[in-house]
Amino acid sequence: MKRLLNLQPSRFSRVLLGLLPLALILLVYLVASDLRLAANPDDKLLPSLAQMGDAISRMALEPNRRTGEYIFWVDTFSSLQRLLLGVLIAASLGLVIGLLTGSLPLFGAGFSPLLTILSLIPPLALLPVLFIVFGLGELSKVALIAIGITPFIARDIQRRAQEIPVEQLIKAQTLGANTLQVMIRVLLPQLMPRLLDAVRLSLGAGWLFLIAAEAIASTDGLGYRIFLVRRYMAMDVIIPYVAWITLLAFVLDQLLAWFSRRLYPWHGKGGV
Amino acid sequence: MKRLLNLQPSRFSRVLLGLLPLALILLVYLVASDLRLAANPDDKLLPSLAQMGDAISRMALEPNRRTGEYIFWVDTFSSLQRLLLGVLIAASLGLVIGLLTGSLPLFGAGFSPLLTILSLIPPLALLPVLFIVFGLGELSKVALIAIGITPFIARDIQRRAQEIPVEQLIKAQTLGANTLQVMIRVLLPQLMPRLLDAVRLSLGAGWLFLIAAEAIASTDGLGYRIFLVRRYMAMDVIIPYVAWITLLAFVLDQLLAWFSRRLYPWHGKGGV
Amino acid sequence: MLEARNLWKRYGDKVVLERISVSVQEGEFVTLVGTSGCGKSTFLKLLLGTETASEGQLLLDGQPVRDEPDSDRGIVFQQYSVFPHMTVLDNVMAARAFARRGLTGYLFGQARREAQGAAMELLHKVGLGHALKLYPHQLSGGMRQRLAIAQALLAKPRILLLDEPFGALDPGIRADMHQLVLELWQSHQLTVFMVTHDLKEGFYLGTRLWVFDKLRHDPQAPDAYGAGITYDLPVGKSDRQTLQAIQADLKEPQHDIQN
Amino acid sequence: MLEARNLWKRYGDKVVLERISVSVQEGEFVTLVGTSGCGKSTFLKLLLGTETASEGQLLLDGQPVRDEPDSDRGIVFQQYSVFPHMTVLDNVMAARAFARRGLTGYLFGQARREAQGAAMELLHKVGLGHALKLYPHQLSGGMRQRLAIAQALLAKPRILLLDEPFGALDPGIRADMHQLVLELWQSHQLTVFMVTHDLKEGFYLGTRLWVFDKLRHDPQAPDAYGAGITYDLPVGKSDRQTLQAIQADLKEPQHDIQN
Amino acid sequence: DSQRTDFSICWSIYVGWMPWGYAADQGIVKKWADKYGINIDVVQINDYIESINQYTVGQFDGCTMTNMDALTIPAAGGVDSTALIVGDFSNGNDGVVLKGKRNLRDIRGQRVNLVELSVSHYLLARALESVGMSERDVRVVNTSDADLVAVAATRSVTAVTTWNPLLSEILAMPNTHLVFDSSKIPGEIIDLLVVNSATLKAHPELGKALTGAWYETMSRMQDGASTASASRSYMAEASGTDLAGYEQQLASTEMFYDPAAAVAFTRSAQLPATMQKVAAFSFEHGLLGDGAADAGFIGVETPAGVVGNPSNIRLRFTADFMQMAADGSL
Ligand SMILES: Nc1ncnc2c1ncn2[C@@H]1O[C@H](COP(=O)(O)OP(=O)(O)OP(=O)(O)O)[C@@H](O)[C@H]1O
Ligand SMILES: Nc1ncnc2c1ncn2[C@@H]1O[C@H](COP(=O)(O)OP(=O)(O)OP(=O)(O)O)[C@@H](O)[C@H]1O
Ligand SMILES: [Mg+2]
Ligand SMILES: [Mg+2]
Repeated sequence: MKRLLNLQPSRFSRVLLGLLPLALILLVYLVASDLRLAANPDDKLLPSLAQMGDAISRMALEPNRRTGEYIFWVDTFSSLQRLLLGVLIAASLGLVIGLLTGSLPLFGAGFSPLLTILSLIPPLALLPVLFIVFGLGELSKVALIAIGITPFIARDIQRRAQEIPVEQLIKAQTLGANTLQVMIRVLLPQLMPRLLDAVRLSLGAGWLFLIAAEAIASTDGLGYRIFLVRRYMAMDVIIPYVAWITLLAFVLDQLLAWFSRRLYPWHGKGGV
Repeated sequence: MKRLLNLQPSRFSRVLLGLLPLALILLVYLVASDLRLAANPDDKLLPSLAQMGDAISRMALEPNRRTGEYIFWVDTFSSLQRLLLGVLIAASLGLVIGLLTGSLPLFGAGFSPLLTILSLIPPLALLPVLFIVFGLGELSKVALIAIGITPFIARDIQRRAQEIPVEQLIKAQTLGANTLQVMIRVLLPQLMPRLLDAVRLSLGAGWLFLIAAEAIASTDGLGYRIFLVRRYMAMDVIIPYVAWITLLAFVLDQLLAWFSRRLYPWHGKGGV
Repeated sequence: MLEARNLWKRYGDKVVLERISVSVQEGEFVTLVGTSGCGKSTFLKLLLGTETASEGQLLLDGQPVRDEPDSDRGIVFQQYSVFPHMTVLDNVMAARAFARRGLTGYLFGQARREAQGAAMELLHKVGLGHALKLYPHQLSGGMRQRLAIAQALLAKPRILLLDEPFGALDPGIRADMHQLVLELWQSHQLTVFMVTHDLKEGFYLGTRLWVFDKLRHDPQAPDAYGAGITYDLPVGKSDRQTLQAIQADLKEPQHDIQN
Repeated sequence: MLEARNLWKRYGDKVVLERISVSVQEGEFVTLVGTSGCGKSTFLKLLLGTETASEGQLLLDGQPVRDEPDSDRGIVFQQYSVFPHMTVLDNVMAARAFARRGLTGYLFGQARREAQGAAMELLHKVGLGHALKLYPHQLSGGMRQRLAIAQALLAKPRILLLDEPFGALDPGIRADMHQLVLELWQSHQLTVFMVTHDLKEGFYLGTRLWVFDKLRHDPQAPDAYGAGITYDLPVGKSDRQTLQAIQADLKEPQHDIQN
Repeated sequence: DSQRTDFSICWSIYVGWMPWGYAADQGIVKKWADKYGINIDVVQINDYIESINQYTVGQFDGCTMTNMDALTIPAAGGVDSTALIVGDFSNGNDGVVLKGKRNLRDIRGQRVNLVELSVSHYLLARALESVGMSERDVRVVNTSDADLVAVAATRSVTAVTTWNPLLSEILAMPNTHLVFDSSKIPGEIIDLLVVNSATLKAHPELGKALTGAWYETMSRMQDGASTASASRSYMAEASGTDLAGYEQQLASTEMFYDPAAAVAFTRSAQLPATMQKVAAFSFEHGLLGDGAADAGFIGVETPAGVVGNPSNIRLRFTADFMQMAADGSL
C-alpha cells in the first residue's frame, strides 16, 4: 500500500470522488426538505425539487401575467448586461491604471497609496454618494460594480507589470523603443492574460456587488428578484436563482480561462 | 532628459507624490461640501469636517445617555471581535481544507469540484438559510464572514500547496517521512505565510460580510451603526465611520504583512 | 545488488527509455551522461520509485524496487533539495526526526538533543559548522548542495542518487564538492548514481560511466525510439580516444585551447 | 572608442568595482571572466547606462555614455532577452518597429512588408528560418539565444553586450553559438563585451580577456574593497602557463583527465 | 410540549415597536415573565423582513409586523399566527411624496421608488385608487429601505412612497410634497405583535406576560406620566434619532396607549373590511402563494367575523389578552 501522499486516483475514480460530496449534499437537502414539508406542507424554507421546478418553469417558460415577459430570462439578461458592463469598465480602468502605475515609477509613487486606500474602502457603505454622482439608473449599478472591483484589478495589474523582467524593458530600449512603445508592445500584451486572470478572480465580488446594486433600485435582474421574493420567503425561487447564478459564474469563469489559453498560448509557460 | 520609463522619483518626492492625490481628493470634497452647505445649510450629503468631528467626538468621547457606553469604541470593539473571529475560523478551516486537498490527491479529487462551486455561490443571497442554521446571535455574524471567505482561502492554500516543489516531498520521503510527517513538517510551515497572504487578500470581503451581517441582526458594531443612521442619511456619522473602517483595514493589513516578514523570514526568497 | 532487466519507459506514445539491461554492484559510483532530454532523470526516477517502468523489471537485491521513495534511496536534486523554511541545523535534524516513526515529525527532549549533536557533527564535517542558524536562501548554491547531501546522508541510504547536483555551481566550488562526494562515498560505502552534463566530471568521479543515447533514430517520428545505454565504461581504463569519440557523439565543443 | 577613467561603483557601503581605467578600440572582442558576484554584470550595466558610476567616467567617443539604454548598445542576457508573447518573426520585426520613431511600435503596410523581409533573411542566417511562427517557450535554449542575438543585431548596435549568453546551454549547442557569434562579430564589425563563467570560452572567443578580481582583500570587511581588472590579456599571445595561473586564482578544478 | 418555559420574540426598529426594546432593557419583560414563571428572550433584528422570515421558519415564537405582512409571510407560509397585541395603526406615518408637484394626480406616468410588496406598495395602490388610477398608471421601482433616503435625494427620483422616519427625512428635502398619507386610510396599516397560534394556545401565560409588559410600557410612555420623557428619549436614541424626531414620528402614529381602545379597534367591523382589501391586494400581487385560487384562499379570523376561507384560517385577531389588560386582570 502506497502512502496516502502518493496515491493517485484513476481518471474514473477522480470523477466519482468529485461527484460524491455533491451527491451527499443533495441527499441531505432532500431529506431535510422532506422532513420539514411533512411537518408543514406549506413550509417555505426548504422547498422540494418539484416545487422549485414548478416555480422556475413558471418564470422561465410562461409569460408573466402582468408584463407579458418571461421573467427569468429578462432577469438573467439584465443582470448579465450590468455585470459584464461593470466588469468591462473595471477591467479597462484597472488595466490602464495598473499599466501606468506599474511601469512608470513616477505614476506609481503618485497613485499607489491612493489605490491601496481605495481598495480598502467598503464601497457599499458609500452608496448615497454614488447615487448623487451617478444617478439611479443603470449607470449607478454598473458604477457600483466597477468601483467595487477596479482597485483590486488595478493593484493586481500593477504588481504584474512590475513582475515583468526588467531585462525585457531594457532590451526593448536597446532596440530603440521609447516609453510609449515599450508600454504598448512589451507590457500591454503581456498584461492581457493577467488581466483575464484578475477578472476571473474578481468575478465573485462582481456578482456580490451586482446583487447589492439590484437591491437598491431596480425593476428586474437576478438580485432584484431574490430580494423581492425574499419578502414572502419564496425559497422555491431563491434557491434555483442562486444555483443559476452559481452556474453562470462558473461558465463565465471557464469561458475566460478558455479565452486566455486560446488567445495567449505563451502565457504561463515560464520565463524565457 | 531620461525616458519616463526610467525616471525614478527620489525618496522625498515619492512621499510628496503619494500625498498629492489624497490632498486633491480632500480639497475637492471640501469645496463640494462648502458649495452644498452654502446652498442649503441643512444638506446632509456632504457634511463639513467640523460637523463630522462633532458627530464623532460625541460618539467617541461622551458616554451615551441611554446606555452609558462610548458608542464608537463599543462598535469598534464588537466589529473587530466578530471580524477577527470570523477570519480566524475561515483561516483555520481554509488551511486544513487547502492542505488536505492540495497535498493528498484523493482528497483533492473529492473536494475540488465542491470547493469551486462553493466559492462561486454568493453567500449574501443565502442569508435567510444562514440565519436559520446559525441563529441570530454572534454566531451567525461570525459564520457569515467565515462562510464568505473560507472557500477563497481554501482554494488559495490548495493551489499553494500544489506549488510546493514535489522534490521537497520526495526528499522528505527519502528521509523516511510518512504522509502525516510530510504534511506537518514540510507543507504546513511553508503554507503559513501563504495563509497570511490569503487572509490579507480576503480581509476586504471579510469587512463586506461583516457590514452586511451587522445590518441584518445586531445591536452594535460599525456596520450596525452605519445601517442605523443611514435611514436619516447622517453622512456626518457615516463618512467618519467608513474612514475609520478603512483605517482599521489598513492597519490590519500592514500588521499581517509585518507578522509574515517577522515570522517567516525565508518566505518569498525564491526557490532553493 | 541492483539489476535492470529489459527496462522500457514510455509516456503515452513517447518512448523515453528502451531495452535497458544492466546490473550494478554494491559500492559502485555510476555517472550518467547524455544529451538533454534523453531520459537520465527518468532513469533516476525509476530507481527512486516515483515512476514505474512500462515494461521490464528493476530489482534491488532480487526484489522489485519499492514503488515510492523510502529511506533506502537518498536523493539530491539540482534544486529544491532542502527545506527552505528550516535553518541549516533544522534541515538536518528533520532528517533524524523523519527517521523515527513519530506522528508529527518533531523531536523532543532527549531525542532532540541527540539529533542536534549528530546533526552538528555532520554539518561540521561538510563545512557548514558556521552556518547552523542560517536559512537556505542565505546560503550560496554550493553551501545549499552541501546541506542537501548532508541531509541525505543522515538517513543512511544504501543508494544515493544525484541529479546534476553541481550543474548550477561555480567551477571552483564544484571542485570542492567533488572532493566531498568522493570522501562521503568512500566513508559511507554508498552506491552512487550521479547524472551530470559535464562529461569530464563523469570521467573524474565515477568508477563506471554510462552514456545514454538513442540506439535507433527515425527522423520522421522522433518519439518512436527511446534511449538506451550506449557506452558502459569502467572508468580509469578508458583513454583519450574514447573520450573524443564520446565527445563527437555528444557534440561537445572540439576546440580545446592549444597547449 | 570606449574609455573608463578611474571608475568606481558602490551600492551603499559595498564597493563592487574600484579604480577601473581601461580603453577599448572599435572592433575588439572583450571577454570578461571572474568569480561570481565580483561585478562583471555591474560593469556591463554601467556600459549599458542602467547603472551610473559612483565615481570616475565612462566615455564613448570622448562623451560620457548615455545614462539609459539606447540602440547604440545591444544586449543579450542569459534569460529574458526575447519577448515571450511574440512569435520568432514578430520578435525580430519588433526590433525594426522600435527603430522607427512611431507612437505604438507597430508597423503597417509597406514598412511592415520590408521589415518582414529583413527579419526573415536574418532569421534564416541564424538558422531559425524554420521556426518563424513559434513562440519562445517552444524553442530550445539555444534557439532562444540565437533569436535574442538576431534581434539585437537588427538594431545595428555599435557595441554588443553579452551577459553569460550561453551559460544555460548544452556543450554541443554552445559550440554552434560560438561560431555564430564570431561570424556576426566579423561581418557586422561590432565591438563585443561578453561575460562568461567558462574561462576556456573566454580564451577561445575573445581578442582580449579581462579577469575581474579583488585587488585588495580585508577578511574583516569583505565589502570594503571592490574588484578591478587583474588581468588584461590580448588573447592568442597568452600561453598555457597564464591559463593555469588564472585557473589557480579562480580555483577552477585542476583535475584534467590524463591524456 | 407543555413543559416549555423559554420563549423568544423578535422585533425590529420602527416607531411603534421601539417600546419592545425599552421594555426588554428596563426589565419590564423580565418582570412579567417572572410573574408567569417563564423566560422571554426579546431579540432585536435590524432587517424587518429577516425578522419575519425567522419567525415564519420557527426560530421565534412571536414577532412584530404589519397586518399585511402577517398575512403574506407567515400565514401564506402555512404558519397559523395570532395577532396578540394591536399596538397602533399608521395615521400619517406612511406617505406618498412627489417632487415639484403638489397633486397626487400628477403621479401619472412617473417612476415611484418604494419597497415593493410592502405596506408602502399597498398605500400607493390605495392612493391611486382614491383618484381613479391603478398601478398601471405608474412604474414601481423596488428600492431597499436602507437606501431610500439617499435615493430620494437624487435628481432622477421624482416620486417616493415610504414610512417614517424615512418619510420625514425626505420631506425635509427642498421641493418635496406629501400628496397622500395613511391618515387618509386610517386603520388600514396596523402594527402588530404576532405569535404562533399553537404556542399561544398551549402557553397562554406567554400571551399574558407579553401583554402585561406591553401595557406597562405604554403607561410609562403616556403623556402626563413622569416617565414619559425619559422612556421616549430612550426609544429615540435606540432608533438613531433624538426626542424631537421621535415625537414627530409618534405624532403620525395612532398608538393604543389604552388597551380598551385597542380592544375596541380589534372588535370593530372595520378590521375584517380592511383585511379584505389587504387580501385582495396581496392576491393580485401573487403574495398568497401559487396555491391561492382567489383572494379568499387564506382565512382571517377577527372578532367581528371571518374573512376568506373559514376552513383555512391562518391569521387570527384576538382581543382576549388586551381585554385582560383593560380589565386589570393580568
Ligand atoms: N511526466 C512526463 N510526461 C511526458 N513526458 C515526460 C514526462 N517526464 C519526462 N518526459 C519526457 O521524457 C524525456 C526524458 O526526460 P528526462 O527529464 O528524463 O531527461 P534528462 O535526460 O534528465 O534531460 P536533462 O538533461 O534536460 O535533465 C523528455 O523528452 C521529457 O519531455
Ligand atoms: N542593486 C544592487 N544593490 C546592491 N547590491 C548589488 C546590486 N546589484 C548588484 N549588487 C551586488 O554587486 C555585486 C556584483 O554583482 P554582479 O551581478 O555584477 O556580479 P557578477 O560578477 O555578474 O556575478 P555573476 O557571475 O553571479 O553574475 C554582488 O555582490 C551583488 O550582490
Ligand atoms: Mg534531468
Ligand atoms: Mg552576472
